[in-house]
Amino acid sequence: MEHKAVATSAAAHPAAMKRLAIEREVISAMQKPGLLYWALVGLFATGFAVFLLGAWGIQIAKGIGLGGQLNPVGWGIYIVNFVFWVGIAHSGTLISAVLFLFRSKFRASFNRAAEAMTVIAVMCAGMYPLIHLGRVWYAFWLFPYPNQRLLWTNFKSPLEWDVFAISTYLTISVVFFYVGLIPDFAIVKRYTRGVSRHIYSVLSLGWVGSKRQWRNYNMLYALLAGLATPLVLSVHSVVSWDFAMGIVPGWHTTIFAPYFVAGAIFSGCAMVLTLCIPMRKIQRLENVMPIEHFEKLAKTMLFTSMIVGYAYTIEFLLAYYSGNVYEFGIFKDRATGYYKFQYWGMVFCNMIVPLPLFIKKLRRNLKWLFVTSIFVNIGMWLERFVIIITSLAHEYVPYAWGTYQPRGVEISIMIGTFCFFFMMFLLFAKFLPVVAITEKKEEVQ
Amino acid sequence: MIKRIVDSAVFGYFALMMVLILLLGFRWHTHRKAPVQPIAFSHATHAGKLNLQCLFCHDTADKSYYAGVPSVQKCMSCHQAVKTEMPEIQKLTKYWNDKEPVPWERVHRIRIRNHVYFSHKRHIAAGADCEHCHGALRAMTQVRQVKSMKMGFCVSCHEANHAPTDCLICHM
Amino acid sequence: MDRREFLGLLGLASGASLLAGCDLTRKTEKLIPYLVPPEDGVLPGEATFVATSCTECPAQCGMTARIRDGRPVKVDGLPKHPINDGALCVRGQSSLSRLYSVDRIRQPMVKDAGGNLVPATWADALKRSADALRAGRENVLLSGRTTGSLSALMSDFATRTGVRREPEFELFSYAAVRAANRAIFGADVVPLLHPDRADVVITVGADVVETFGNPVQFSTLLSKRRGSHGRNTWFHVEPHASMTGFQADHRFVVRPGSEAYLLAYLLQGLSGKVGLPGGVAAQIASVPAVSAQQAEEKTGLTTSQIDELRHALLVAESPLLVAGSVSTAQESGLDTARLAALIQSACGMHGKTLDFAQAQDYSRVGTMADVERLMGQLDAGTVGALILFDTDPVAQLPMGDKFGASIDKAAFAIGVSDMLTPTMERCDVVLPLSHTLESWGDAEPASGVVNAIQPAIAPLFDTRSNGDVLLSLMIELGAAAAGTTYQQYVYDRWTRDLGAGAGAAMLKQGWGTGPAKAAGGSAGAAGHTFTFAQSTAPSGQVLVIAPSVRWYDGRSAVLPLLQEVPDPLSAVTWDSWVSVGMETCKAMGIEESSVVELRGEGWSVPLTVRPQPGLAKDVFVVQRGAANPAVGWARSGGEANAVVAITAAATGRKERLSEVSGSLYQEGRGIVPGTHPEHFNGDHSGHGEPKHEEVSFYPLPKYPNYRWAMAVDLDKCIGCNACVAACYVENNIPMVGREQHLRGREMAWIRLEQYYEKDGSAGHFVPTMCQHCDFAPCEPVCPVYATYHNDEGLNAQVYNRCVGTRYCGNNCPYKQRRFNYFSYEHRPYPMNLMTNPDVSMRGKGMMEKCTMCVQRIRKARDVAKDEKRTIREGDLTTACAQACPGKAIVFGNLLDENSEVHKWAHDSRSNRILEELGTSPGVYYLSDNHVKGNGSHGA
Amino acid sequence: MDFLSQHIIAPSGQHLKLLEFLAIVVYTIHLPYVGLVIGSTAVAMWLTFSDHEIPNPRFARLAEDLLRTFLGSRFQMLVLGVLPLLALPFLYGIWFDGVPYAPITYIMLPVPGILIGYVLLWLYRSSFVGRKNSFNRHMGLGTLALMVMMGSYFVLLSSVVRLQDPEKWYRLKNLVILLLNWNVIYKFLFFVHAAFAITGVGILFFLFRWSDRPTTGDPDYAAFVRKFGAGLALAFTFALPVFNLLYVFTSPDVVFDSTVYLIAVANVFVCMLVAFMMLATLRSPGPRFTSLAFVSILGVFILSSVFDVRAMANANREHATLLEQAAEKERLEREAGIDQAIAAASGANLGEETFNKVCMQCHRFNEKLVGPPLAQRLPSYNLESLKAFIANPTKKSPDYPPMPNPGLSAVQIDAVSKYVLENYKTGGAPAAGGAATGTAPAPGAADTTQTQPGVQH
Repeated sequence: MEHKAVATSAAAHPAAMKRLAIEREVISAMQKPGLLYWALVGLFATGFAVFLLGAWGIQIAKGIGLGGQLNPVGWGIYIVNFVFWVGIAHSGTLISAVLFLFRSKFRASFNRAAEAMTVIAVMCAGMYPLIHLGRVWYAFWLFPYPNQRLLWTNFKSPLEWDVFAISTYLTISVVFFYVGLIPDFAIVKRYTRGVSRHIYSVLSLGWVGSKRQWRNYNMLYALLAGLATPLVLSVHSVVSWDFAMGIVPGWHTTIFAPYFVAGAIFSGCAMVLTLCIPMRKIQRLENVMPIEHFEKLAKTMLFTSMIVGYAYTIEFLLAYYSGNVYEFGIFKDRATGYYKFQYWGMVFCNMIVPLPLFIKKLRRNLKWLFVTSIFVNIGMWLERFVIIITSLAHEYVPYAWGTYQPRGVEISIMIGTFCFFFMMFLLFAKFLPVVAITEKKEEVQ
Repeated sequence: MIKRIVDSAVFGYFALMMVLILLLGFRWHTHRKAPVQPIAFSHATHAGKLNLQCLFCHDTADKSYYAGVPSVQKCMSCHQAVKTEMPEIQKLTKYWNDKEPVPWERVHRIRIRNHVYFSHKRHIAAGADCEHCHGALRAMTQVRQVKSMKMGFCVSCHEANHAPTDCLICHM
Repeated sequence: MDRREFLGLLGLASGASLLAGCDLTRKTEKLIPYLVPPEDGVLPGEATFVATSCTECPAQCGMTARIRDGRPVKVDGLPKHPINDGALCVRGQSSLSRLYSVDRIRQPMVKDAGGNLVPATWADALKRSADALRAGRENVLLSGRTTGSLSALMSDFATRTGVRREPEFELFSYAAVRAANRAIFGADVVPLLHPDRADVVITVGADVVETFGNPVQFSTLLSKRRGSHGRNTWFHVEPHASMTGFQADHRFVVRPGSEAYLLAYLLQGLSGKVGLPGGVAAQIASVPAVSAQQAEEKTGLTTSQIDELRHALLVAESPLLVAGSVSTAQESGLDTARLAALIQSACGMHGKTLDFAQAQDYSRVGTMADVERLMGQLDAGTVGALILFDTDPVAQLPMGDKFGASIDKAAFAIGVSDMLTPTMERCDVVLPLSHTLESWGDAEPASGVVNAIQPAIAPLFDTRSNGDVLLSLMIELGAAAAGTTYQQYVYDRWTRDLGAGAGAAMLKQGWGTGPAKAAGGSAGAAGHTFTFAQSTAPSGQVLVIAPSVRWYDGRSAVLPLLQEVPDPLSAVTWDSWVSVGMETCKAMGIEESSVVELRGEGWSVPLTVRPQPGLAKDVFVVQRGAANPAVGWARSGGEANAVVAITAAATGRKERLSEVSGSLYQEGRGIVPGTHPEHFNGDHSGHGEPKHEEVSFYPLPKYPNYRWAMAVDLDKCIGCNACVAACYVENNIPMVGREQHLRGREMAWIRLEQYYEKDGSAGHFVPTMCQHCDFAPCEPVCPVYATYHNDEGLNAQVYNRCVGTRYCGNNCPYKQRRFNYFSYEHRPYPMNLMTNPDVSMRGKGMMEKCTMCVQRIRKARDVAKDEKRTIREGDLTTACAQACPGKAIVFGNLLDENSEVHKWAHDSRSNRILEELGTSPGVYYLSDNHVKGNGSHGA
Repeated sequence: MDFLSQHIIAPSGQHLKLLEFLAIVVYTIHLPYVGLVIGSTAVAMWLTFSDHEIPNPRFARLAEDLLRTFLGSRFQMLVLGVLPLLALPFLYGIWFDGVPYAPITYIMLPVPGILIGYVLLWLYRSSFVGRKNSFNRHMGLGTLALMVMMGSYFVLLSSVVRLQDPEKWYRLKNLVILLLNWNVIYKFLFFVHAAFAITGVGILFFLFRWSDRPTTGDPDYAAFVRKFGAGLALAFTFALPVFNLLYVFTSPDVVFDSTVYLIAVANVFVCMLVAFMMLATLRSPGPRFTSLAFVSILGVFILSSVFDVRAMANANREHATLLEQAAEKERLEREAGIDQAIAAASGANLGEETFNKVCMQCHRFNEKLVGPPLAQRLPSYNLESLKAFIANPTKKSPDYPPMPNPGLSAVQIDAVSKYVLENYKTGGAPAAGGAATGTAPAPGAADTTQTQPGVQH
C-alpha cells in the first residue's frame, strides 16, 4: 500500500523518480541474505569464539606469560592492535562528522559504512587494554568509583586518560551512528513485513518525517557532528600520549600527537576503501557510490601518507640532531637492528606504495586502490609495531635489552578480533541500509 | 494454552528468585557463621563472667605481631583443678594427656591474596581495644567474626586515630 | 627440655604462628596452639638466630641462621667471625636451598635384586653395611675433606673398625701449592692471605675472590684496602679470563703453561736481595736462567708489562704473591708453585702477608696420585667394602667414569650423601645425610678457629648427621657403645680441647679459638729440579677448566638457586657453555650460541659458545660443573689438569643459551658510574650532590624523618653475586627455571650488570636494583596507584592493587621491575619451607621489584617504637648489604648526617646512574678507582 | 538521644525481646498504611492528570474514590501515620543504650518532615474538588506532598536499615553518607514498589469488599477498577523479589542467620501468591480473593519488617548480651548494696559469701587447689596489701598459675579481705561451714561484728 503511494507520487516528478530509484537500490541490497552469506557470518562467528574468547580464556587461566612479553618489552602486539584499531576507527568519524561540517558531498556515499566501521573498530580496540592486563578480573579498578577501600585512580596516568578517551569515543560514535540511521529505519520499515517491521519501527522511534522532526533532527545531527569532530583529534592524541608521556627513547617526543592523528586518518581511509570497494561490487551500489568519491578518498589517503612519511624522516633527523645517544641508538636499531624488516616494510607500505596515486588513472582504478589500501593497512599495523616494540626492546640500559616475538596466543587473539570485525560488518551490510538513503536523496535536485 | 505458559513463566520467575535468595543466604550462612570448635570454649565465661584479661591467655598479643593461642599447658594450669567434672574439660584433659595440641578452628582469617601485615603488638601498644575489631568477645559463647575486616574498616579507623595511612604500613 | 624436642615443638607450632599473623603462603583453616610454650625469649612470629657453620665448600665460614616459625629462612655470615666477619659468598647464601632441596635423599636406600636403589629402613641399611664390613677383605673409607670433630671421629672409626682411611678426596686439593709450602716453609697448609697488609698484590692464576683459599676472607680483607682507604696495586696473571682477573688493577694474560717462566724471571730479579735465608738463596740459584725476551715470547706479555710487574715487586714494602688454581693445576704446576713459594720466602712474605699460623689444614687431603692408587686397588679387587663418605668423585674427577667402574669392582659400596649423586648411584647402600642445619658438629675453617655446628631445625626427612651416621655404623659393628650420640661426642671434644664449659660459649658465640698449629718456619728444604723448561706447555687451541664461583668444583651445581643466579662473567644461568675469545670467534666464524665440538685425546664434548671479552686467542674456558672432559691429571703437581691442548671445531648447529644479559658492552652509554661522558673532565670523580634538583619545575619530595637510600662502592664490589643470592632467599623471589630465562623473564630484584670494554681490557661489575628515585618514572604512569612514593623515600609497590598494565616496567629506565608472568607462589615441599614469612609471595599478574627490604625496615621500626625513638643507623641493613663479602653496599637514612650512606653519597666519587634523566635515584654509586675516564665507555 | 540514656536502666533479655516485638508491631501498623497513602496519592495524581489531558470520567471517579478511601480521616492519619513513628526512638533508644547513636539520631530526623507531609496531603485531598479551576495548585500540592513523604521515608528507612551495620556507625558523619549506600537504596526501592503493590491490591479490597462499595451497580466501572487494580498490583509484585534479592545481597554479612534468609524467601513466596491471585482476578469476570490478597500483601510488609528487626538483632547480638550482663551487674550491685546495708547494720557475711562464690573456685584455707592454701600465704599480707592484690593480681610464685582478676566491687574486696584475714588462722573452720552450707550464720560472725569497729578506729 505504501508502495503504491510512493509510486504514484513518484510518477508525478522525475526527481522523485530518481529518489525512489536510490531508495530501491539501497533497499534491494538488503534483500534476503543467501546461504553463502550465512556461511561467512558463521565462519567468522566461530573464529571469534575460538580464536579470541578461547585463547583469552586460556591466557586468563594460565597467565599473561603465554604471550611473548618479557622484561624490557612489557607491551606486545596487544597494544599494537589496540592502537591499530583505534586508528581504523578514526576515519569513520572524520568522514561522517568533519566532512559533514564541511558540507563535502562525497561523504554521503561512505559515511554510513564508515560510521559502522568506527563503532565496530572501537569495540575491537576496547577489548585489547583488557586482554593485555595481567589481572583482568580487577579491570574495574581502572574506573574511578567510590569504594569501601577509600581508594581512587591516578589521573596523572595516561592509561587513565585512555579509559575516558575510549569510552567517550565509543559512546559518541554509537549515538552518532544511530541518530544517522533513524530516518532510514523509517524508510526500511516501509519495505518490510512481520516481526522485522516491528523491530524497524521501534528503532525508527516513530519517525514520520514531519517538518518539525526534520528541523530538530538536523539540529541534533549538526550538534553531534560538532561534538564528534574534536574527538577525531583528541582521542588519538590521548592514545599517542600513552607513549609520548613515557620516558622511553623513541616514545618521548612531541610530534607524536599530530603524527598519530595523521596516521589514524590514513589507516582509516585505507580500511574504508578495503571495505567499500568489495561492498560496492557485491551489493551493486555503483550508482550510489560513484567513482569520483573513491578518488577523493584516495586523495585524502595520499595526503596523509605524505604527512606520515614526513614524520618518519623527521624523527630520524631529530634523533640524530639531538646528539642523544639513547635517542639515536633506538633509531639506528630500528633501521639496522633485529626489527629492520618490520621497519623497512612499514616505510615501503606507507611511503612508497601510495605514491602512484598521484596518477589520476590509478586513483580511479578501483582494483589498484583496493591493493594499495591493503598494503596501507599492513603498513600501519607495522608502524605501530615498530613504534611500540622496538623502542622498548632497546632502552637505556644495554644489559636489559631484549627481543620480543609474538607467540601463539597473541596471534590467535589478533585473528579473533579480525573475525569479530568482519562478522559485525557483514551483519551491518545486510541488516542496515549501507548508504544514508535520505542524504543521497537530498543530493537529487 | 497461553494461560498455562504464562502461569509456568510466572512461577518459574518467582521460584528462581527464591532459589537465588536461598543460595545467597546459604553462602553467607556458611561464610560467617561461628565455626564449631573441638572444645566448646566460651569467651563469655572466661572473659565475661570471670573477667579474665585478654592478655592473660593471648599473652603474646602485646609482644609479637601474633596474638598467640594459649598453650594447652596454660589451659591445664587452671583446669587441672577447676570444673574437672565437665565433659568439655575432660576433652581438654584428654588432649593434654595425649600430648596433642587442640586443633582450634580459625575464626578470623585474613584472606590469602591480600598481602597485608598486621601486628597485634603495635595496635595494643597504641591502645587499641581488642573488642573494636573482634566484636564483644565478653558476650560471645561461640566466637564469630563480627567486623568485616575489609580494607575500608582498617583505613577509616586509621584515619580516625591519625594512624599512618601509607600503604606500606600494612601492605607488602 | 632437650633442644631437639624443643625444635620439634617449634616445628609443630610453626603452623600456628604462620597462620597467626597473616599467612600469605598457605590457606588453612586450623589454628594450632603450642602444647607447651617454648622457653623464654622465643616468641611465635619473632625471629631467633642460631650460630653454626657453612659447609657448602671447604672454606667453612661461620654462619648464622635466622629461624622463623621453627625453620631457618635465611643464612648469613656470622658477625665478628675471625674468618669471614659477617659476610657470606654466593654459595653460602644458596646453601639454604640445599637444606630444602627437593632432590634430597629422604631415607636410606639399598640396591635391590634388579640393581636399582630402593627405599629401606635404617636398621636394614646399617645391617647390610655392617655385614659387608665384617666380610673380611680390607675395607676402605674415602671421604671429602673433613675437619674438627668429624675428622677425629673418622679416625676413631678407622682405628676401631679396622677400616683403612684413604687420604681425603678434594678436586681442589692444592697439591702443588702444599708440596711447595712443605718444601720451602715446611708446612703442608694453604696459608691465609693478607691483602690488607700488602701494598702490592700479585696473584698468578689463583682466583682469590672466587674459590682459592677462603675467598670471602680475602674479599673482606681486600676491602680494607679499597674504596676511600686508598688502594693497593693488584696484578693478576692468568691464561684465561676470570672474575678475579677483572677485579685486579692490571690483568696480564699469559700463554697457558708459561707462568713458570714469568715467575722464574721475577725471581732472578730478587736474587740480588740481601738477607735471604740460605736455603732459599741456594734454591734460587738452582732455578734455570730465564732471559727477558725468553720470558716475553713464552708468556706473550710485553716488555713494559713484565718490567712493570718486576719493578712493582722490587719496590714493594710488603708484597703478596700467590700462585694457584689453573696455574698450578698443570704439568709445570709444581714448578710454578715452588717458584711462587721461593719468591714469597725471598720477599719475606711469611708471617707478614702470608699467615701460616691461621691456615687451612689440608694435610689429610690426598693428591690425584692417591686417587689413582685407590683405583688400582679397586680394580685389583683387593677392596672389600668401600665407604664413600659425602664425596662425589664420579662427577668431579676428570676420569670419573673410570672411577665409577672401579667402584663397581669393590665387593660392596656404602655411600653416604645428601643427594643421589652419580657416585651414590653406583653404591649398594646409600645412607642419607642430614644437612648441616639439622646436625650437631663443628668445623675448623683455619687452624685455631673452631666453628660450632648446631641444629636450626629438626631433620626434615629420615636422615642422620654425618657424625651420627659414622657412630651408628660403629654401634652396628659393636665398635661403640649403643646410644652414643655425635652431639655428646662433640661436646666432650670441646670440653677436652677448648676447656670446660666451652660448649655453652661455643653455642652462644658460634665459634671458639682452638689450639693454633705451630706456624711452619722457613725450612728451605732440599733442592728440586725445575722441569718447566723441558715440559711442553700446550700450544695451539687450549682448554682451560676454571673453578666456578657458583659451583666451586661442581658440587653446588645441583642447587637450583645457583643455576638461577647468573655467572658473573658470562651472565649465563641454566646452561653449560664454553667461553671463547672474540678473536677466536672471528677466526672460527662462530658467534653467540653456536655449538662447538671440543676434542682432546679420547674425549670430545659439544658445548654452546658464549663470547667472552678479554680472553686470549685460541683459549677456551669451561667451568667445573658445566662440563667434565676426561683430561687426566698433572703428574708433577698431582692436581686435576686444568689446562689441556684441544682441537675445537664448529658444528654449525646453534642452541640458545639461557643468559640474562642484553649486551656485554655499554654501547657508548656510560652506564658504569665514572665512565659516563659527562664525567670525563680529566678526573673521573663524580659529584656528591644531586644536580637536577635545583632546576626542577616540580616540588621537591619532602621526607620528614627518613630517606632510605643505598650506596654501592664499585671499588669494593668484586662482582661475586652473593647479593643476588641473598636477595633471592630473603624476598622469596621465585626461581623460574631455564624456559623462562630463555624468554627473558628472570625475576631477580638485584642483578650484577657486567660491562666489558670492547677490547676486553677491562670489565666492570655494577650491582643494580630498583633505584627508588625521587622522581620515579614508574609512579605517574600507574593508573591505580599500585606504585607510589612514600614519605620515607621508598618507591612502594602494592602488590594486590596491581592490575598488571606493565606500564611501570616499560617506563623504568633502569628496567628493574619484574612481572609475574605466571603463578610462582606454590613451591613443592620442602622448598615451600624456605619462604620467608615476613615477605608475601607475589601472585600471577603482579609487578614486583626491590623493596629495599621493607620488611626489615618494618621490623626495625617496631623495635624503635618500643623504645620510643626513631630508627637509628645500624638498626637494620638490607639482605644484599649484609651478604656482601666486599662490604661494598651500605644502606641507611640519607637524612642522618652521620650515617654511612650519607657520607658515601657525598663522597667525591659518588655518582648516580642515568642521573641526567632527572630521576634523582636513591642509590649512589662510588666509581671504581681504577676506572680511567678515557674511552672506557666502550663503543 | 543522650537524654534518653540517663533515664534508661539496662534492659534484661526478655525486655529486649519485647522491644523487638514492639518494633515489628509498629512497622506492621505503620508501613502498610504509609504505603497505601503514598501509592494512592501517586496513582490518583496520575489519573487526575490523564483525565485533565483527555477527559475520562472513569479516571476522575477512581481518583476521587482513592482519595476518599485511602487518605481517610485525620484520625487515621494520627493513629496509623504519626503515633507509631514516635514510638520508634524510644524502642531503639533503649535497645541501643550506650552505643554511638548516629543511626538513631537520623530516625528522629524525618518525623517533622512526615508531619508536614500529612498536612500537605490533607490540603491536596481537600483541593481535589476544586481542581478544575486551580489545577496546577492541586497537582503542585500533590507533588510536594509526595516528595516530602518519599524523602522523609527514605531517611527513616535508611537509618533503620543502617542499624544492621554497626561496623559503619562511626562513619555516618552526615546524611549523604547515610543515604549513599546500596543496601539502603534497595530497601527504599523495595518499599516504594511494595507501596504501589499494596495500593493495587488495596483498590480491589477497599472498593469491592470494604464497607461502602462505590463499585456496586456500575459493572463497567467495576471491571475497569478490577483490571486497573489487579494490573497495578501484578506489575509491582513482579518487581518486588528483584529488590528483595538485591537488598539481601547488599546486607552486611553479620545480619544473617538461618531464620533471616528463610524470611526473605518466604517474602518472595508471598509475592508469588499475590501475583497469582492478581492473575486470576484479571482473568475472571469478577473480583476474586481480594481479602486474601490484601492479607498476603500485608504479609509482605510484616515479613520484611520481621526481616529488618531480626537482622538488627543479629547484627547487635553481642551488644544485647552486654546489656543483659549490665542488667545482671546492676542487679548484683543493688543486692550488694543491700548486703552492705545489712552488713553495716548487723555485720552479716558479705565477705564470706563472696569468698564462697568467687574465691573458693581456686582457693581453700589449708589445702592446695589451683591456688595456694591461704593459710600458708596470708601471713605475708596485711589488709591493704591484700586488697591491692585482689584488686589487681600479679604472678607471685612459679608453682601456681597467675591469679586472674576476680572483678569484685570495692565493697566485696574490702569485705572478703577482712573475712579471710580474720579466719585463716582459725584453720578456716567457718570457711568449711560456709563451703558446706552457703549462708549459714557462722559462729564466728558475732565476733567479727564486734571486732569490726576495732579495726576501723
